[in-house]
Order: sequence, then C-alpha cells, then structure tokens
Amino acid sequence: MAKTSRGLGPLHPQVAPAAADRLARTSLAREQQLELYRYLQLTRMTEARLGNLYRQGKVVGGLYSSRGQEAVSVGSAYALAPQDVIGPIIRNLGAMLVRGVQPREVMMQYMARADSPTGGKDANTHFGDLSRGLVAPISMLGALIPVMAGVALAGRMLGKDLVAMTWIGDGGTSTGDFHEGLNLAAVLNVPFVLIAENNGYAYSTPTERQMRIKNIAVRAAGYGIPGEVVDGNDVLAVYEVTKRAVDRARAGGGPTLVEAKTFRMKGHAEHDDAGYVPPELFEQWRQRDPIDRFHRHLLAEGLASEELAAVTAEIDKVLDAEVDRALASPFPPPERALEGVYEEGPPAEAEAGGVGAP
Amino acid sequence: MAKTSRGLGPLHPQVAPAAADRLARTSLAREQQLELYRYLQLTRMTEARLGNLYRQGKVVGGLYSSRGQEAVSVGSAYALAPQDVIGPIIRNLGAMLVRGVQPREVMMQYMARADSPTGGKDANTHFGDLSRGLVAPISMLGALIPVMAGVALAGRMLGKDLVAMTWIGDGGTSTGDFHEGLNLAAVLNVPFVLIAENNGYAYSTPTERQMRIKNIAVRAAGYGIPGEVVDGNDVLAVYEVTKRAVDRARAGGGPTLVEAKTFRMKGHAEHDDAGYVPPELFEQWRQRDPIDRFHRHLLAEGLASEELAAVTAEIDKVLDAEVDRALASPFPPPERALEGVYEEGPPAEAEAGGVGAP
Amino acid sequence: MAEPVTYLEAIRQGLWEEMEADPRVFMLGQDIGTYGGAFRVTAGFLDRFGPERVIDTPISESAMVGAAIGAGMMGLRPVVEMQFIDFIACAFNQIVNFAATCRYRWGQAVPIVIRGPSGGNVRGSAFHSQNPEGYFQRAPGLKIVAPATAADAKGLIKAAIRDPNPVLFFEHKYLYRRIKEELPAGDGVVPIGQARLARAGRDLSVVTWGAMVHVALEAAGRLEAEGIELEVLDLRTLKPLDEEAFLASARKTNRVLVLTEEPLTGSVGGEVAARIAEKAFDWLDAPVARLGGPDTPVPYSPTLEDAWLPNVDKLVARVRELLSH
Amino acid sequence: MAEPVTYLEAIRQGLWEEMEADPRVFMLGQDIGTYGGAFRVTAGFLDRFGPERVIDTPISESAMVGAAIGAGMMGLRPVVEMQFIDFIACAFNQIVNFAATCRYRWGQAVPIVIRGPSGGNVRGSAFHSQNPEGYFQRAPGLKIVAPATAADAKGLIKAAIRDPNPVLFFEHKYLYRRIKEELPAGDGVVPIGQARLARAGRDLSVVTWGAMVHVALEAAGRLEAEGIELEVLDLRTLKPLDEEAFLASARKTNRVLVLTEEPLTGSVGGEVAARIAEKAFDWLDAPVARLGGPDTPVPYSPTLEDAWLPNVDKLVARVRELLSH
Ligand SMILES: Cc1ncc(C[n+]2csc(CCOP(=O)(O)OP(=O)(O)O)c2C)c(N)n1
Ligand SMILES: Cc1ncc(C[n+]2csc(CCOP(=O)(O)OP(=O)(O)O)c2C)c(N)n1
Ligand SMILES: [Mg+2]
Ligand SMILES: [Mg+2]
Repeated sequence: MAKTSRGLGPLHPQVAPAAADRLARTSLAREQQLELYRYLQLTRMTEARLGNLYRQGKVVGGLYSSRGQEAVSVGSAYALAPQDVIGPIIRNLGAMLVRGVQPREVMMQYMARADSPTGGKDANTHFGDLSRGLVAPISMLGALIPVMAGVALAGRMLGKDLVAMTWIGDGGTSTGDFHEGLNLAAVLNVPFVLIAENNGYAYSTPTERQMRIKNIAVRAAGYGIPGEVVDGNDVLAVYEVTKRAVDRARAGGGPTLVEAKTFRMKGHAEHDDAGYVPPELFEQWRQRDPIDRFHRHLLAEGLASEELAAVTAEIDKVLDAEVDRALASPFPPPERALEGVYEEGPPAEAEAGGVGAP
Repeated sequence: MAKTSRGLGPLHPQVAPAAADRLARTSLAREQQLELYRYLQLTRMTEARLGNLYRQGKVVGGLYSSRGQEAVSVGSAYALAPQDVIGPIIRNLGAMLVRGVQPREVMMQYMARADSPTGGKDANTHFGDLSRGLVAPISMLGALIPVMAGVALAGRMLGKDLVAMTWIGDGGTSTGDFHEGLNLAAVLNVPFVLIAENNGYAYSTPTERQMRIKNIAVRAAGYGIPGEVVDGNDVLAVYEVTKRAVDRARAGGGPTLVEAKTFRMKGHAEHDDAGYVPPELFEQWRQRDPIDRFHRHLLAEGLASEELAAVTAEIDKVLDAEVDRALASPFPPPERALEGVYEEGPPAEAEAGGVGAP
Repeated sequence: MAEPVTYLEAIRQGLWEEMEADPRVFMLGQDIGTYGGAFRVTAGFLDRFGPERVIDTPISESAMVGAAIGAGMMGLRPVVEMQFIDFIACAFNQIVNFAATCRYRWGQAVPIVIRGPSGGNVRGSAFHSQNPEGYFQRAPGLKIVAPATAADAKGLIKAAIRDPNPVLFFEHKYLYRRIKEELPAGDGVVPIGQARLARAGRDLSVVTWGAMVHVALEAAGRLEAEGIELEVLDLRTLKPLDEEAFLASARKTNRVLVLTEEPLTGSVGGEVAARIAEKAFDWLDAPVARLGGPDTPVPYSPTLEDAWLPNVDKLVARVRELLSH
Repeated sequence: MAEPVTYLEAIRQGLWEEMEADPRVFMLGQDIGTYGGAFRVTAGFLDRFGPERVIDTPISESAMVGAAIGAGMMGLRPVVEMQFIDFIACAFNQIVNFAATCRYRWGQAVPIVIRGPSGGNVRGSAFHSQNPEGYFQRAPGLKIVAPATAADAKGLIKAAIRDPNPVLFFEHKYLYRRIKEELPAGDGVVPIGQARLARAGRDLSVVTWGAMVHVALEAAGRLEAEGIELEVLDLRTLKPLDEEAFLASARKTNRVLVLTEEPLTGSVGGEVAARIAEKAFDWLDAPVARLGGPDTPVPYSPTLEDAWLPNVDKLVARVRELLSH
C-alpha cells in the first residue's frame, strides 16, 4: 500500500512514466488488445464528434470530456463479465461504450433529442438501463457509491454472481457518501469495485487542496479492503489491476478501491479553458497519452500500422452514421414533460425470484 | 500506526491490559494527578446521582452513562488550555466537568428544569456556552466534527491560539460527516483533535459490524494526519497522547485522530440492559476499570488511601448540594416554548476584532 | 377477529407478513437485528429471516438509503429503518434527488420503503420528536404515508412495500403502544392515496393525520355534547394527497380546519389548506384555518412541549372561532 | 447613479463591500478562489482578500456548512457558496438541524449565509435547475431570501451577511446576466423580511419572487393593453414571510394568484396561499390561485423545459380565469 504524506507539498502526479514506455504485462490475447484499442479510439473519436456538435450549437447543455483518461474507463470496464453492473459518471463514456452503449445514444442525450435513452428528460451520460447492466448517476458526486454497493448486495442476495462497479473523481472522494458507501460495502463484504480516477483536478481545484494525501488508495486501509494504485494511462495496467479486483469480488473477497492516476487533458467542461492548469502539466501528460502509448505498444507487439488505421477508419464510418441518426431525432413532444414521475405497475420482478435463489 | 485487518473476525478489544496494570508514564505532578482523580470520581458519582434521579422518575427523557469510559473524557479534556473549545457528545460528561460545568447544570438538563443551561428547551449534555468554550452537539452523530473544525478554523483566523476538540463513538465514525469534517480539517490544517471513543458497541451493534478494521486510528492515514491508539482506561495514557496531539495542533501541525479503546459498561441508555453484550466482556473490562486502576496507581505512587477517600467524601457533599439545587428549580414557564428562535440583535462580536488580528 | 393489537404490533405484523410472502423483501437498519430495533418493531425478525434479510448496518443513513435504492433497482424490496425518523435528514440527498427522480429521468422504478418513528409528545426534544413530512412534500416522485390507526399502520406498510415507488412511512411513536385495535382478518392492505373518513359530521371538517387524528376525535367527542358535529378526515397518505376526499368534505361541511403536528410554516398543512382554498372556494363559509405547532424546534421540558403541541383545548377553541365566522 | 450592472455583478459588489467593511466576513466554497466560482461571482476575491478569507474547499457540502456554523459561532461571518444550489441537499442535516436550531436550543446565534445559483430555464436538467425553497420553508430558525432585481440582490446579500441568523440566499441563475439596473448610491442594504411592490394594480395581485417576478411583470404589461391592472408583489424574503404585505395586497385587489417556479406541491406557494386564504378570506372575490411547475423533476430538453416552466402565457390564462370568477 502506498505511503502517506503528512506534508502539504505538490502531490500530483505520483506515477512516474514507466521506463521506456513499457506497458503492463497482460494475459490478454491479440484480439482482445485490438478490441481495447478500438474502444479507446471509439471513446476519443465519439467525444471529438460531440465537440463538433457542441461547436455547431447542437449540444443543449454543457459538454464533458474524458480526453486523456480513456484508458481508465475502457480498461476497467473491460475487466467485467456480462452479468456485471456499472454505474458510470460523467467522464466514463469509455466504460459505457465497452458495455455496449451506442455513440448515438450519448449524442442524442447531449442534444436532448426525443429518441435519446431518457427521451430528452436528462442529459449527457446520465442514463441507465438495468437490462444492460447500467445504472444512471445523479449529479451529486459520491451518491452513486452506496447505490452501487446496494446493487452488489442485491446481486449476491439474488445469487446472480455479479460484480458492481463505479467510478469517482479525486474531488468526489471528499463526499460523505464516498465514506459511508465504501464502509458499508466493506462491512457487508459485497462484490463491489470502486475506481478512483485521480486526474489531478476537481474543476479548478488541484488534488492537493482536496486531500492531504498523495494516494487515494491509502484510504482502502481505513475500510479494511485492498487498495491499489495503477497508472491510469496504461490501459493494460488498468485492466489487469481491475481484473484482479473483480475476480476477488466475485470470489467473495469483498470490495477493492483502485486508484488510477491520470490527467484531465481539457477543462472541466467544454466552456472551461483550464487556464488554472500549468501548461507544462499538459505537456508532460500529453507525452503519456494513453492511446498513443497503447498504439506504440501494439506496434511493438507486431501489429501492423495499417491494421490499426483500419480500426479508426471503421470507427469514423460508424460515427458518421451515428451522428446522422442522432441528428435525425426530433426534440421530444412537450407533453412528455409531465409523464413518468411514478411507476404505475409493479416494477420488473427480480429475475431469480428472490433472495437466496441460486 | 496500527495495522489493518482484512478479515472479519472479532475485532474488539485490541488493547491488551498493560503488564502488571502499570499506567502510562506521565509528566503530571501529584496535584494534577489528584485533580484527575477528582474529575474521574466526580464524573462517576454525578452519573450515579443521575441514576438515582432517573429511578425516582425525575429524569424526563433517556439517561446516558459514561461508566467505564470516564478516563477518556477526563484525560483528554485535561490536556486542554483555557482558551480551547470543546464539543462534547452524550458520553463526555467528564470532559464537561473538567472544563468547569457544574453537576447541577447537567442534572437540571436531564430533569428539564427552568434553570438548566437551556432553560428546559434541550436535554442531557446538549448545551453549550461559547463564553466557557463549550459547543452543544445535535443528536445526529458526526455533525459536530465539521462544526468543531470550523471552530478551529475561526480560532486560527482570529489569532486565538486555540485548539478545538470533539469526540465520536465507534458508531459515529461511519457517518459522512466524520469523513468530510476530518478531511476538511486536514486539508485546512486547522488545530483540531478528534477523539474516537471505541467502546465496543454502538447501541447493540458491535464494532466489527460497524467497520472492517480493528483500529479506527488507521483512518488517520487516509487524511494525511497522525493517528494514535491509546488505552482509554488509562487516564494518564489518554492525557499524554492527547496532550501531544493538542500541542501539535497548537503549534500549527494540524489535526490528530486519537482512538481510545474502552468499553461501555452499561446499556446504550438506562432503559437498555445490554443483554446482547456477552457477560464475560463486562467481566474482563470491569477488571480494567479506569478509576480502580488509577486508584491503585495513586496508592502505588505513595498517596494515602485516606487522601483519596477524602476526595470522594468531598464530592459526595458537593453532590448533595447540587442535587438539592437542581431539584429546587421549577419547570420552565410554558410561554418559553415560543421564545428565542431567531437572534434579534447582532451576535456577539468576535473578540479579537476580525480575521488576521493577532 | 383476533385480539386487539397495538399500532406497533400492527406494523410488526405487516412487515412480517410481507417478509413471509415475498422473498424480495428485506430490511436494513441500525440495531434491527439482534436488538430487534430501538422500539422492537423488528423483534424476532433476525431469527426468522436470517442476517441476509435483516441487516444491521453501520450508522450511515445516506448509505443505507443509497444501498436500498441500488437493491430496489435490482428487483428487491428493501425496507430501511431510521432509528428515529429525525435522522432521515442525513439521507436527504439520496431520497429527494436519487430515489425520487430515477423513474422520471430514466424510467427506473425504485421500490423502497423508508420507515421509522416520528412525532412528539414523548419528551424526545428537538431531534427525537420531528414530523418531517413538510421537508419531503416538495419532492416529486416520493410517496408519503402517515397512519393513525393500527389497521391502517398494518395495511399501509404492506401497501408501501408492494408499491413500486419510494415510500416514506412515518410511524407515530406516541401511538406505538397507546392505541390498540382488532385488525381486520385477511391481508388487510390499505391502498396508498386514499383518505379515511374517521368521523362523519356536518358542521366543520378537521383534516389531519397521524397522532392528531386522535386529538381531533377527542375534540369531536367533546363538541358533540354541545350539538356540534365535527367531521374528521384522516389523510393517511400525504403524497400524493387524496384531494377528492378533502374537497368533498369541504363541500359538505363548508368549514375546514387543517390540523398538523408540524411547526405550522412550511407544513403539509399549508399544501392541503391551499388546495381547499383554491378548489372549494365557492363552498366555503369560513376561511380554511390551520392549527399546528409554533415555528420552533420541539422543546424538551414537559411544560414547554405541552404548550408547544396542538391539543384538544386549542382545537376546540379554533373550531368555535370558525363556527362563529 | 452609476452604470447599470447585472444581477450577478450586484451580488459580487455586495459580497465585496461586506468583505471590505467587515474583517469577520469570509468565504468557503468549491472553486471560488483561483477560479472565481463556477459563475465568477467571486472573481478577484482571492487576490484582494487572500486565501484565509477566500477558501477553496473539498467537495464536501456538509462539512462546508458545518465549518461555517462553527466559525459563525466563534463570531465570524462565513458565507458558503454552493456551486449549484441543488447540492445544498447534501448539507440538509447541517442546515435544518444544526444551524437552524442552536439559537432556540441553547441561545447560540449562527450568523452564516449559504448562497448559490438556483432556478431553471438554462437547460440545466434535474440537478442544476432546482428552486429548493420548499425544502427549507419548514425549518424553524432559518431565513430564506430570493431576490429578483439587481438592487435587491446587492441589498439583500448585505443584509444576509449582517443578519445574526442562518440565511439561505437563493440567486436565480437565469437572471445572472439577463437583467441590468443602475444601483442606488450608498450602502443600499435591503432589510430581510420585507416584500416589495413591483407594480401597483387594482384588479389582481400576483404574489411571487425570483425570476417569476419578471414573468409577472411581463404578463402585467400584456394585460395592461386590455385594461387589466395586475399588482405584482415581489416577496424577496421567503422566511420569515412578509405576511402584512401580501395580506394588504389581497385586501386591496381581492384576487390573488401565487406564482412559483417550484414544482407546485409542497412549494412555498402553498404556505403563502394558505395564509392569504385564511387571513384575508373576507376580502376575496375569487379563490387564491397557484401557478407553479408540474410535480416532476426539471427536464432537460428545451421543448420539455419550456412546457414545464410557468410562463407569461400560462399566467395570463390563469389571470383571465380568475377575473371571470
Ligand atoms: C456533491 C456535489 N458537489 C458539487 C458538485 C459540482 N461539481 C461537478 S463536477 C465537480 C468537480 C469534480 O471533480 P472530480 O470528482 O475530481 O471529477 P473530475 O471532474 O475531475 O472527473 C464539481 C465540484 C457536484 N456535482 N456534486
Ligand atoms: C446520524 C445518527 N443516526 C442514528 C443515531 C441514533 N443513535 C444514537 S446513539 C447511537 C449509537 C452510537 O454509537 P457510538 O457512536 O459507538 O457511541 P456510543 O453510544 O457507543 O458512545 C445511535 C445509532 C444518531 N444519533 N445519529
Ligand atoms: Mg478530478
Ligand atoms: Mg460505541
């Protein structure tokens, strides 16, 4: 476990760039690595399209990006099994894509269109669908942590063999719900993995003004659960560390807190020029760009650069179509504003028929 | 710092009885030790009187006892300077007495009398008086922690050289406010000491169902502050550990989390027979009774048993008078129920005249 | 008909029967297992249903509710006990922003119940006496229930558990062991959203809920001797309100007093009075009056709390005033 | 008179002047220092007043308020910014149970201000559009302020800071940069607890606050052409309510509509309407009407939010209905 600092000096970043840019050892096969590559690019390229839509005035509210952090979302979600449930927050588009969300869904969400998953009622990545193992957050940071602990608890009670996973920013770790949720998960020993995405800033607030420690992962010891620090810009490392946590959770070993060190390469949202971030930090982290690094890794592993170019070309085509489909959706009919506050029928039954069912 | 357990075995108690019942080394002079003894006895004997009043039907609501835990409150509060501010909770009568609260004040509080510090509006130890460095809690556990962090912050801003101290039970450590408050205090580096009073139970809930760790003090590392475990039934140890924390806070070193291991020798409140506590636990802890141990220590230090008996005799006399005075107070006049929701004039000025004043 | 049972026992039975009938139902709370709850509502549940379904939690109201939300989404039916309902304030965000909004925002039902002892007149002072309904009335997506009788307590806790929405279930602790009734045979479920005519009368309607229903009935008894016939409407559900029921009563008696144990300002009594004043205006022979507690925290001392609480004397006085309008 | 300034600038000036005048005043909030706040209300404050008085905090609303309470008790005058007022839900317990009750329970004043951007019509969806006044109206010991004009925003933030009680100060973010006024010279403090007659009229009173004042004034302008004279009363303070002011207006025009941007049920609009209906009953020629948002979270899409929000068309239609009663 990482050591604690009692000083108040500059605390971020902590992860030295791996020697010679070598990524973590992995058990993943070539096809899987290629798939990871595709999700990384899909994330970045979908966000680029969203940026275009924003500049065209098509995005109704704010636009949030995970640029530079894609490996955290993609690598961690890739460690899950089909029955697992995720609760992504605003910078976890990559996790949603890995789990099968289509880019147009998110585009329509941002553009507040009638055919978005929430029918225009809610924005951005704030949608869920339990049939796809997806829980929507609320904006209040931290709130999803106890909720996902409850998902994990229910999964165990229903004998579903599932793991629940969610993410939290460095800033979000300061909320009461982070503590209450993680402690409850630990005490109940539920299959739960929390990825703390330490990207150096919470809006304009640097991590050292958020907490007096260098590594969020040290907090795991305060809950009696394993804590791990991982290079969040190495998709393979994120995958491997998360996979261990997921396997342990599934085997009954309880929650893990994984801290992924990364960097937010844009402002808090599209409107924010991040003038408060020293430019040299951006420069340092640009050199550790998770996609560039993984690209180099794949070339070194013997993949052809054409093969990789084909991936992005294919994504580009997909995204052309996705953008068109998203734009084709109208705004929702006004009367929808009044609908759906209460569930009228009985809610969907627990599939396995009750607590203790196998 | 204490080590963390990942298991879920029986976690309490952790402190082995000190060899041959030797108490901690202390710098305290004989007179001071005698004063500590007086406060320990005053606490226990005041609570005994409250128990009588309860059985006579004079206590209006519930009655809470700190029996067996007196050394925590007394030893920690004794480490403070006159300008310091405390926020005691329900089992910190001893701390209040050390700070000059009179037994009759608490008796009248419990009996809801007109001359109680709150005039009958609030109960038990729930009263405060900033002119005596005393902040009242609310019932919601944990809530006082950020409030006392704010007191510490203001103390620094006003140049008052004060330390703020509060207490929290093992159960109360599970609240969001524990985390938010301690983290904020750490980040702002304010002069604040939190005593976590680990007495084995939160109502009927044993500590191992409250948290998955053996020592609450390990959480300090998660805030980048010192954490210490102390034998809460050794008043000298509590004093010494707290004194170091208070001195560090006053010197600008920021907050400390002190965990005092002790045991709640009664039920949660007077109505609770604590049937859920294994009798052998009571027996074990009875042998470590903090007052008995300190009594033996003082004898070993050369004090005469008559000298100590004189202390309790004097207290008994004091308490006779205090009970009489408390009982003499009537119930408050009904119209008082409507008074005092809003402050009408300007509130008391900050004495030192503003932030940054020396 | 069986033995008369207390309000508390009725809740216990309702919970027990739902736990028996539906394996999806489970409980989260502080000291609800071994101890059987601070008021012993869940005494015996741990033995019968085991620690997976009767879960003693850390002191973490927000996480208790959050975990219930997650489990509810997964198809279970969690019931969360607040040891005293006052502590619900610590879970406010999870309740109004998470539980209450999922259905509207993304179509996800959150079938959870949050229950616990509310109300004063037990010398509980400011943090063990609250009636928090006024804090939650504004939250779209919640349901709020506050039974006044044992039969309703049992019937409504069952309905709350079966309801696919988040339901706040406010038990009045003054009533726990003070009222006793024979319960109807059978399931006895009482639908959420329907008021109950506790007493028919022609001269003035008292619209109320919880412990105040009994105050109103006692006042009605006292006034009856003088030939004044109070109608007493027990709302039972505070959200969604049974508007039809109180409007009908207003149209019948033409005089209405809304009685609440909350501090008056911002109380649910305001919402009820405003609706009657707006929608039954042409039937009213007197202003819609409200009687509640003063706008202060609940004080501790008996003399103070007795002065604070609405009671039969105060109610009778207000009724007389209104009748002479 | 100086240059016209925006509502946002007026708040900034009010805060600035109080910080200049009183060394006890300081600020706690997320991103209020270096960044100057998400809406730049505190831009420049860090440079002028330094990091001890302009404190960037962790994301811990409960602790921010708690720390303010402690500092306030010590004689300082903390001002807490909620980045969006919606997040105030996370500090609910500290506000209603701690800050609001100390004065009553043990005589301790808690002079703190909690301020932040509230309100919809900015496509902020469910958690960046709330008007939370209805959640807090029931809490004895709080004051609640919601200015509609730049002059009031400045004058009331000053009053809030000087007030020895906990004050919630709800800024309407739709107004931040949309209205501009010349401010009165001098201190310009506006007393808490006094409504403002925004427009005198004889036919019907619209009682409202915040952004809805401007909707009411626009409706008044439109109806004027038809010879209908609306009176518009801007409450400005929601707790304690200026009951005299709205009762006087009701007695004058004999018809009242209470307009709120909150979801209607449980809104402050209910309290206001209930008081008018009770205390001005004999003067009323029509029911006290209420117009607010539907009982749902605030939706995101422009078509939905536009349908959701009260607006001039809806108001005019309701006014016509009432006038024909
Ligand atoms: C409880 C709460 N308070 C404040 C906010 C406003 N807010 C939204 S994002 C943000 C910064 C979050 O920082 P971090 O958790 O590090 O995540 P990141 O944006 O870096 O991914 C803040 C303060 C919020 N959403 N929730
Ligand atoms: C937020 C909150 N939830 C629940 C309670 C009810 N309650 C009062 S004391 C208590 C147990 C406290 O245990 P601990 O913190 O260990 O303190 P101890 O009683 O052992 O001194 C509980 C659950 C409360 N006061 N506050
Ligand atoms: Mg961050
Ligand atoms: Mg304890």
